[in-house]
Amino acid sequence: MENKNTINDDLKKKIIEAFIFASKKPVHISLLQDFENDKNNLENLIKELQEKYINSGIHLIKIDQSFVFRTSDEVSGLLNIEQELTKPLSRAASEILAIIAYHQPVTRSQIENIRGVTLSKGTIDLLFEVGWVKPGKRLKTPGRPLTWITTTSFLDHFGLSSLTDLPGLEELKLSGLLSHENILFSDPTNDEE
Amino acid sequence: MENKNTINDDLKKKIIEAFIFASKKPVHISLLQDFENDKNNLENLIKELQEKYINSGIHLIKIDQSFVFRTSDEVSGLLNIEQELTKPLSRAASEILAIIAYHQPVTRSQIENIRGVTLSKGTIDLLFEVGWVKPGKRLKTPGRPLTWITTTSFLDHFGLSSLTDLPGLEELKLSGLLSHENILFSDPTNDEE
Amino acid sequence: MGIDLYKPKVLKLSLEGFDGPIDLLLSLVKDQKIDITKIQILPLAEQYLIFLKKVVKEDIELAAEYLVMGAILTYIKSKLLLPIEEDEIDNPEKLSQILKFQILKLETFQKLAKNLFLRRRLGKDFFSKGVDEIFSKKVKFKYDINLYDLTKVYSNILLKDEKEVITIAYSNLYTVEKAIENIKKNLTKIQKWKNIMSLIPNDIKNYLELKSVIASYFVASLELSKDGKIFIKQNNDDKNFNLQIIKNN
Repeated sequence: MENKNTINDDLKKKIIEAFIFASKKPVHISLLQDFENDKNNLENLIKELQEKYINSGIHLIKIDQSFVFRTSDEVSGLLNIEQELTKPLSRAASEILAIIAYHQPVTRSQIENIRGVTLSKGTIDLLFEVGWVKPGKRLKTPGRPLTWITTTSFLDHFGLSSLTDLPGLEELKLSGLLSHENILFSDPTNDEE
Repeated sequence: MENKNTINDDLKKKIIEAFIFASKKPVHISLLQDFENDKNNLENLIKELQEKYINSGIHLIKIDQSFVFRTSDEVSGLLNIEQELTKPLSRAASEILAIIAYHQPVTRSQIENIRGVTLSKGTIDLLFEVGWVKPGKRLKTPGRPLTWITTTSFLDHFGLSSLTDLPGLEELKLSGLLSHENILFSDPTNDEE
Repeated sequence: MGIDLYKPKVLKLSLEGFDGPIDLLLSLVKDQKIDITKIQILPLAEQYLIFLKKVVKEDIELAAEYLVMGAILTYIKSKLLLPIEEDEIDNPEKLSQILKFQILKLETFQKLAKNLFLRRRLGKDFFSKGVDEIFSKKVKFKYDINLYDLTKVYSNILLKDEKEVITIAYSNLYTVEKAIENIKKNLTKIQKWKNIMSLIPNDIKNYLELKSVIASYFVASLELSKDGKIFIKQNNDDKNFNLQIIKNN
């Protein structure tokens, strides 16, 4: 910070606030000295910031020598509703979801044929639990196997207004997703894109 | 929220504040309706929250129908931090992004017509992967071609609160340059409206 | 054949910097520093065609789009130079208007793209919260998969499924065998020393093919002379590699 002496306390406070907000980890006080090297004043500014947040849903709390914003206890108790956390979907589950999306209605054994591996138990169950797939009609073939189809919540999650909005095969090809780049020699007279 | 009617506005505001604050990504207003189902009051509470942060290092900003905290312009330049930024886009990719942004919904071949050149494979794909564009509705013309539109994350990344904030959009509309007519390379077999 | 093989490649032009014919036209306009709304089509067409001619000599991998534009501009040029006929279907004025419109449109989008990336950007000029925070003990996992991932996964399944096919693209090269055959066929006609270039077919379509023809004829002539069918001589005084052959009687 070149001109930190010309920066007034009010601005310093804002900088410290934004810095703690944007940090991935609790911010050690030594890092904040970059913005205010007078330690007493720095502690004052932080105290003022903490006071500013006293009546908020979030608090600026001190852990050891570091500072971090946390949901206030008052609110986190009430927010103890289900919180959604994201975690990646396993590869197998994504593949099965994609196959159901593109091939629906599709039976378990059809999915196995496409993937060339047996489905482990629970993978479709997981997708069902998440609410992205549901059982469709049974096929009128021997054994009357159950088919799987996608749900409205599947469309919602992927921001699709209807199933026809899924990119089609041609479009996958054009977008470059679906291509083997295996051409050994290309004919220069050929105007391939 | 079971007892939301017994919770006063002050507490609701704190809950909403904490909920939005906890998320790195914009929170859609529909998620906040869990805490206040009266939409007018919800909007009021959010407005009050926004005002609360006006003189802070962080601002509560609205992007389309979503809300998120971001460091304020006043201090952002003074923080000396760099978060992960996507790789720089090629000239072609950034042009295509601009075309999608200003022309949306727009089909692949409309983009090709504007640029007078075939899109190389993978260019839209790249923008899709970064999360700045996504497929929109299909056109109701023969072939039902897929259109492309921009995402909330596109608006967020470029500090836009809505598509109407795109600089020069009005002038562009008035100039007639957004017309898909009068295209030299237009191919009668493709998806012109 | 209008292609001069022996000319050293002094002029190196490339279309790499250009993103299609309209982009090329646009930069020709910009080079002239003229107001983009006052483009004169005729001089612009001439410049484009000159440029294209130079590039075609150097770069045979020229994309079709550039040639199509070349054809359109040639058409406009010829029409503009002739008196305008009544009831012209493809009115050259109309075509030029459309062309100008497209150049202007591309320029506009290039500017918009540039301005877009000059804006304040998240992660560089302003920042998000450093981390997502967990405040609840009851956590419902939301699976993080977007449409891109889904289509990517699906494409991979399809690709895995497809038998890996290696395509060897058709190449239009001239074989030595064919050259030998052709020279033999012509041998009865050869009474005195003949330049090898005069024997090559005259329907060669492009530079690459021409190069392969010459190479094959050269090898073929060595082959034939080894077999005692022909004599070869090279005139040293000639700067050009002037190979001559005569029938061995």
